[in-house]
Amino acid sequence: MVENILQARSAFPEFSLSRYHQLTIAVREHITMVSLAAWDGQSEKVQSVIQSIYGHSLPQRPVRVGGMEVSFLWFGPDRWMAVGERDGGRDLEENLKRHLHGLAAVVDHSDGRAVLRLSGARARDVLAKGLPLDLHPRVFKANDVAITHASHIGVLLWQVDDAPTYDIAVPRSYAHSFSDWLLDAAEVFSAI
Amino acid sequence: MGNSSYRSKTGGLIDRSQTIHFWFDGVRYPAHPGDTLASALLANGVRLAGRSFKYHRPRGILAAGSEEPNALVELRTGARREPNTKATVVEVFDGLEAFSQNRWPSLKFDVMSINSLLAPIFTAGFYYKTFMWPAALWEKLYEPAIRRAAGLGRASDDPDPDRYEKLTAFCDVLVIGGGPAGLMAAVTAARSGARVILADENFNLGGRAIDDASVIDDQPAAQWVCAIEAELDQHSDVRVMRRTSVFGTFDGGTYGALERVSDHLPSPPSGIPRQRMWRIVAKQTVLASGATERPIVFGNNDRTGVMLAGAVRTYINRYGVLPGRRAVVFVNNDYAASTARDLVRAGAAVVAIVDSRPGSTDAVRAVARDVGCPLLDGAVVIDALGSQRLKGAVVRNAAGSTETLSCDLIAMSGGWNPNIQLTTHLGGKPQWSEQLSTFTSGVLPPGMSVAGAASGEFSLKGAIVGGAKVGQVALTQCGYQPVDCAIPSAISESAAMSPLWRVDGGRGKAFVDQQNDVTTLDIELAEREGFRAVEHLKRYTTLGMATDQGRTSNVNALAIMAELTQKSIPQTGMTMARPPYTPVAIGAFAGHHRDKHFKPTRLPPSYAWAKSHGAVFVETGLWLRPSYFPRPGERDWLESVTREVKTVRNSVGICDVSTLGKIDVQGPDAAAFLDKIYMNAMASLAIGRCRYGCMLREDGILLDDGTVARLGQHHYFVTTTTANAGKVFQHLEFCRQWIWPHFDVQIISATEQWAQYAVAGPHSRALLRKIVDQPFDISDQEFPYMQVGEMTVCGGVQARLFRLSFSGERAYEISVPARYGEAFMAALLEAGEEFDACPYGTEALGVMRIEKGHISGAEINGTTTPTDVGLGAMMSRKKDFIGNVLGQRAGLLDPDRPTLVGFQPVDRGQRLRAGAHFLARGVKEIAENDDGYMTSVAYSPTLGHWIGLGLLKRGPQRIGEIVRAFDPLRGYDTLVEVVSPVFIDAKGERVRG
Amino acid sequence: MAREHFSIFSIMREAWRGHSGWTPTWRDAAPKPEYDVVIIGGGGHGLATAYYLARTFGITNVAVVEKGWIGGGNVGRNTTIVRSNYLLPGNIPFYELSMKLWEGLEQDINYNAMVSQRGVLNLYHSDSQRDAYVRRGNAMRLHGVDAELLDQAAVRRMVPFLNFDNARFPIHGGLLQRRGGTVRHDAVAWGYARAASLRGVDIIQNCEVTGFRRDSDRVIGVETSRGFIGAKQIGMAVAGNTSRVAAMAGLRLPIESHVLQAFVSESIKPFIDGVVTFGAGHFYISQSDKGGLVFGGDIDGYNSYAQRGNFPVVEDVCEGGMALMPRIGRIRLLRQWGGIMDMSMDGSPIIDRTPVAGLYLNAGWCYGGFKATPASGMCFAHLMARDEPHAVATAYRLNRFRTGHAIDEKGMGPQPNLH
Amino acid sequence: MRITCPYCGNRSLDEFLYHGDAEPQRPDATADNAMDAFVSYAFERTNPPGQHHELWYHEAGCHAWLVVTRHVSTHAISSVDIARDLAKARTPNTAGRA
Ligand SMILES: Cc1cc2nc3c(=O)[nH]c(=O)nc-3n(C[C@H](O)[C@H](O)[C@H](O)COP(=O)(O)OP(=O)(O)OC[C@H]3O[C@@H](n4cnc5c(N)ncnc54)[C@H](O)[C@@H]3O)c2cc1C
Ligand SMILES: NC(=O)c1ccc[n+]([C@@H]2O[C@H](COP(=O)([O-])OP(=O)(O)OC[C@H]3O[C@@H](n4cnc5c(N)ncnc54)[C@H](O)[C@@H]3O)[C@@H](O)[C@H]2O)c1
Ligand SMILES: Cc1cc2nc3c(=O)[nH]c(=O)nc-3n(C[C@H](O)[C@H](O)[C@H](O)COP(=O)(O)O)c2cc1C
Ligand SMILES: [Zn+2]
Repeated sequence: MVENILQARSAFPEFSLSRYHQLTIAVREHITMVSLAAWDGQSEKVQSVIQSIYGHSLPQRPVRVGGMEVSFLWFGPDRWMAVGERDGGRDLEENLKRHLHGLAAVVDHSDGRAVLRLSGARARDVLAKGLPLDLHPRVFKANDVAITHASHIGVLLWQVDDAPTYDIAVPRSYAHSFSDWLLDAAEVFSAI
Repeated sequence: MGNSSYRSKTGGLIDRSQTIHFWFDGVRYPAHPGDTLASALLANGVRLAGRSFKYHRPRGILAAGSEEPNALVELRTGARREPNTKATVVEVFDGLEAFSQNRWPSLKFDVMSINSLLAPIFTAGFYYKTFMWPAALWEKLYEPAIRRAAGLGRASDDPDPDRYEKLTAFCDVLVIGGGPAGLMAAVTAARSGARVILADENFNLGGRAIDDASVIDDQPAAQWVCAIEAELDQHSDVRVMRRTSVFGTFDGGTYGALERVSDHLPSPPSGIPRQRMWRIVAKQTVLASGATERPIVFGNNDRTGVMLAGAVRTYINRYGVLPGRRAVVFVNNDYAASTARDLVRAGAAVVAIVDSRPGSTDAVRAVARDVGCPLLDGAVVIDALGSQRLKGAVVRNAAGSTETLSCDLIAMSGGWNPNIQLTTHLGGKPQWSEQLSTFTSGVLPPGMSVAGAASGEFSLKGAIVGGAKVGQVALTQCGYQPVDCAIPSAISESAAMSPLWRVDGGRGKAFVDQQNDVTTLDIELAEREGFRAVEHLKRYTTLGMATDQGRTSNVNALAIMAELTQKSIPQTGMTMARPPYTPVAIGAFAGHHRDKHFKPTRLPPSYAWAKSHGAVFVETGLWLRPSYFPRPGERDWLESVTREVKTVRNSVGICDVSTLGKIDVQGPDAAAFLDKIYMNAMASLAIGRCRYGCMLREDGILLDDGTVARLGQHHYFVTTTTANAGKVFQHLEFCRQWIWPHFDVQIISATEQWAQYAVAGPHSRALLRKIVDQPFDISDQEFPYMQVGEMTVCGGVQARLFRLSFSGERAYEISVPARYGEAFMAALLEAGEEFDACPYGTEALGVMRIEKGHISGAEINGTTTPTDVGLGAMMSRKKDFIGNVLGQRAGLLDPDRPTLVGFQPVDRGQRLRAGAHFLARGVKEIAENDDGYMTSVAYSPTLGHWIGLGLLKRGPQRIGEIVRAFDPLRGYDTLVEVVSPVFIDAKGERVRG
Repeated sequence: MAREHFSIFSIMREAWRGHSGWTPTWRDAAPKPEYDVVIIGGGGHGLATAYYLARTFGITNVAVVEKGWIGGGNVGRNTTIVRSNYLLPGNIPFYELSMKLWEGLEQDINYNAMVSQRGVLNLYHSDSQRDAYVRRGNAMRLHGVDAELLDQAAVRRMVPFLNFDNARFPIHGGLLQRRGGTVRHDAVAWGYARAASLRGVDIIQNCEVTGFRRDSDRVIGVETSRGFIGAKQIGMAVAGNTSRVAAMAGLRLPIESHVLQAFVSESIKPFIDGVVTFGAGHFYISQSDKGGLVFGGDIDGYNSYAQRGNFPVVEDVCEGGMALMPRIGRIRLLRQWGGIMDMSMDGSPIIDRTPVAGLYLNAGWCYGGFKATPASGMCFAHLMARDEPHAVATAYRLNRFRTGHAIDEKGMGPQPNLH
Repeated sequence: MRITCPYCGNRSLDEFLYHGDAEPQRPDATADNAMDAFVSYAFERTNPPGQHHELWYHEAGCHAWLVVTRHVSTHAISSVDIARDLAKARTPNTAGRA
């Protein structure tokens, strides 16, 4: 790949990592996201393609499957979001496009969404200030996915582990407002 | 400093080890932590707390909780001033400042109390009958006078400085109320492992068990409560919320609750909100909200020193305060008679127990005997004496003779009303209970059950047993296994009662609604005038409409009305309760969403670049877009915009158009699908080509316009206007999922993915050639007008290039992944340096589209058809599409409809303004002659004068005619010439080549 | 029966004798077997119609039948705003007639409905919003209606405590109609009832219409919870219940029922003089003569016959309120309620005959029908008395959706929850 | 009010957008009475006070259109179906490709 001359800009230029008591908020800069939308009646074929390449069976309900490298989030009926951890990530999109040609719409979203990671015992307390979701550990567990909104901003959220750690993706143009709200909500934990 | 004079030596949950101070009307008083403002005032012998709404009667403290109608104060000062705050729920902190309200010049001496003398005139509804003559005086004289007298406290003059938070919580069982019933329900549910939220509006749990200093499990209630609280704290899935009022029941098991986080502090600590608004979603709810005591209505029953008996007990037992030294206890029930015991125990004298029931009861007799006071059975208090301070009670005994008992406190009780407001918010009607002579809950909201006094189970034992039982039902409903638990012991006290609503024969006014000064006479008047339905009674007299919502007055009032109309109480009915149960600060409902945070702000990819280059921004929907880029020396926006337009027309300019909605449409049926959506053909679009398209609503009106690019056989990429991006996406999903479910097509929003820039002007290609990587060829032959292609730029950045023109110049739109958007903007301008390229904003964009006669939001305004805006010919006749059939209705085809044309001032020096209406020359300026209106205007730098677009009746036939652009609102009347809406390059040659 | 002329003198006279001489404001009548006209619905519109039938057209053998208590519907639960600042020619003359009738109402009906013309100010926040208001203001002026355009400075002078300096959507100015204002809602129902009753109209409460009786194509009366009542002509003015009642006559209408909430705060010393509407949020506010802030916002947005709203709209409205007036943060909301509105497909009303002979329709008032009360009564009475539409109500035809003559002020199309 | 999206689960009202009555079906534009049918489709509503089948869009969630059966006088929801599934069952597959 040719080295390009354009500098990528973070969706969250203001901060990269904020540490609070029992809570950290970090920017997930290098995430690749590709949306898959199966065409009618092709859902099973899409499934088997993904199974054969990545070894994961695409979820039929709001959960995440896969590992650190590539995972697939349920993203609506017959829709998924492939999430890659590598920088650049064009190859994820290209791979999927190549393999799913004629089966699904594959659209790059890596730049459309800005991702934050919340981790620590206080994460649920902070999220309760905007997210109208029940994140109780008995109800929402590691690898569960939800599409909802917080503070008037659409979010895609998935739980990474039981720390708990959550990744939250918001539309890029809202990133600034979202972090405004989140940092405001978390402020109370800074002193403690 | 020692105890104040009305502070008892012992007792109460106050912290006597600390003395703090507060201010009331400028006077400094001592108090203890744990006091409310009301208890602290009483402890200091302050009885007069406020003035009533209409008559400005001196008022004291009637109650001890959130039902208080009288003791309303302004709390704090400056931006934190908080009017109409109930002294009975304010926790005292050191330095607290409170002021009486609705009085002038002082609380003790209030000029407006002459209203009291005018009371015979100020009856219910008096203003409906007067102030009508002469008509003109209403706004000038009468109403200003009424408004001067209106209102209680004063709002702060400044923005609320405090922070509010809004949260959502989920639970299995929500328990509302932390009295004995609620505590038992909560602990029972908690032991089974259920997720429990227990909310109590008070700062201490325990409810009336604390107020009454009851004994539970052979220990003082306070101790028992502590033990339960400690147990609840052990459960990780239990949240105990003190100072939290559950104020509303909403559909779907949703409850609104307000937590007063910092109101008991001088100001909220940093980062901490003043209050939290909770949306609680509960599977099951136990309402254990207790009951509110009913006053008895008698003459001058509003005197300071007339207090609810339960409140008297609360002040004694919770706060260690004596509300009076010589008390008359006036009751119609057994429970309240115990007040006499507490009074005596605390060191007061009980002058007499006056029991309205002939013969009274054993229970009351026992109390009288124990405290050693006379018991007057079959007797009533008919009048209270004294003006600003209670001096005595006039008692009429069973035989009908009266005597005056000297006293400084009348502790009265007319029985108890269960707090069932939250059961009725979803429409459930209260049921009258003959047995209890009060209303209990009727049909309950789904998932709710009621326990304790709220259910009409008034005994302590009953509350405990009922709470445990209801808790068990709730946890079982949620799928948990009940755990056996022992029921604490408690003594069952008697709740015997026989109704007494009002006492007649008093000389003074008898108040039913104390805050709104509604008397028995007002109710009688309402009855006489036909306002007999309870809701009419309420509206006519304002009874129950004050800040306490009639908690202490509604039942008495309707009982009196029932008596007057000789109907039963259930026939008379109960007024509707509404949220909130207790008033809630508006700021709390807003939370974070105020000031700049009212709505999120969307920033386009080049935002930071534009900001650092001096852009002036404009709100377009949620977006903040550069509207122009002023340069040093430019005098005003017009000069900057003019320069930007000229640069585009003569060289090249760059504009961030990323805010346009972008939708990826893919699938075997993508073409057929878009043919249904757009009024013009899209299936015939060749791969690699773009087309302008319009979509309609089903009623034939324009919905949106934009471009459609075909990237592959099964792959289209469409754009929408910025304003309609969300709406169009929703519309496409609707059509795909609901109207034509068999279309095999997927739509995916790509708005956020791409930073998209218009590169417009004669030098656009030359500029882009420096940006586009080898070997992509963007020559006119390879990349003609309306071409689209994928390529890389700047050494490998993926890009899409569209040869589209909104400006009418040779132009392109180019997109790169959003993260490169900012750098790409800089790269484009750097590449454009040799052409003197400039960035341009929405203003220049607007000018150029008007010069070209392109329609935009002002023309696609929800009432125009394609024909109206000159696009009728684009509509396909060969296919069905949304809007096709209804678009053929006669009214939409009427040739008289205003139709898009251009305008220029006859005197080219004149300015045009949008919103002006068109009139033919020489006709009268009346609506009949209204020929349409100007939709958009701009100063055209290209033509050197103002131009406009507008909708004019039969416009295209009137080209060349001179009409008036009439703008009386702003005082302009301009002669304009009707011209083609395309002002420059009518043939469209500049976009090609 | 009230015969007494209301005035300060009558009050003083009554005060003298302990107010013992007052009589019912309107007669609580029992149904007679037959009337010339039966109006269904004892709301503002039904009562006004009966009044004008009697006063203007001399038709007094009229009954108003109300299923509950009069004024218990939307007339008794609205935010009391009156104005005639409409945009479209189909609407302006009608609402202006209503304004004129308001202006003379109290003397006309001898009841003080507290018509209070303290102005209605619609704020704008962008050039395009301003242009839309200019177009509207000019349309009003062409119809002889008062309208003024205020710039930011003028708005600041008038309502200095709005959020001018830290707003998400800065205030650029406003469109002001000084003659707009508020009217005491309940008094409108009671005043019309009294005036109609004095002219012989029967006001029948607790009488629910449960069906229509027909003779071939024509309605000849209504079945009610209090028995059959015959009528030569029947007028429906049942607002939120329109579809329900019309269905009894076999009609399917361009109407949906939606809930709109309203809010009142605790009573505080007046500081908001007129009505302010916040163009960038869903919020409008005024302060009552008692001191309560009366405010509202958007409809809840789904079909409903339950007179109550849901939580998200409460939040939405209060967010708008705080964004506009940050000083109201510590003022407390006292009460929140809902009303069921007859939302039409273009947001404008219908006053017309129905396909059923003898049955007339007055509906489609959305959240704006309170201000229309007098004109609606006048025009509906005119339609029934003369069997032709009143000159200012000619556009309010039932078949306008078929002919393509929708009167769509907001340009939202047939999507009632967006009007 | 809360709606249980068959995909996303039980969610608050404010995640959804309302469209209205789900009974009217878009008529055949080529039929003889197309204009009448479209007028009725676009403008006339039964608007009953009881059970109502209505279209909601899970806007802040999965973007599915749903058909919710709700009692409009009590707001009680008795069922939530996926609009596309109902629509497919309702109409034979003629609209799509041959
Ligand atoms: C919250 C809210 C705020 C509003 N704010 C404003 C505003 O600021 N300005 C404005 O202009 N408009 C406003 N409106 C709209 C306005 O209130 C209504 O459009 C108007 O009141 C409707 O006319 P009405 O008074 O005749 O209706 P209603 O008062 O509703 O009268 C209809 C009557 O018909 C009765 N009825 C129904 N069915 C039957 C039956 N089968 N038999 C017998 N009787 C029956 C009902 O009980 C009711 O009393 C608002 C509405 C609401 C709900
Ligand atoms: N014997 C009688 O006649 C009689 C009559 C009335 C009360 N009582 C006594 O009342 C008690 C009944 O116990 P209980 O638990 O049913 O009631 P309670 O009054 O002891 O407790 C109710 C609690 O609910 C809280 N509350 C009320 N509404 C609320 C809301 N909306 N949000 C949050 N908190 C709210 C109150 O602050 C209070 O602490 C017993 O002690 C009983 O002896 C007896
Ligand atoms: C303009 C206006 C002012 C109101 N002011 C008050 C008020 O000061 N106190 C109050 O309790 N209710 C007030 N209300 C609300 C009524 O109590 C009542 O809630 C409303 O009329 C709807 O009736 P409902 O709640 O009985 O259904 C007001 C209503 C309106 C329309
Ligand atoms: Zn969903």
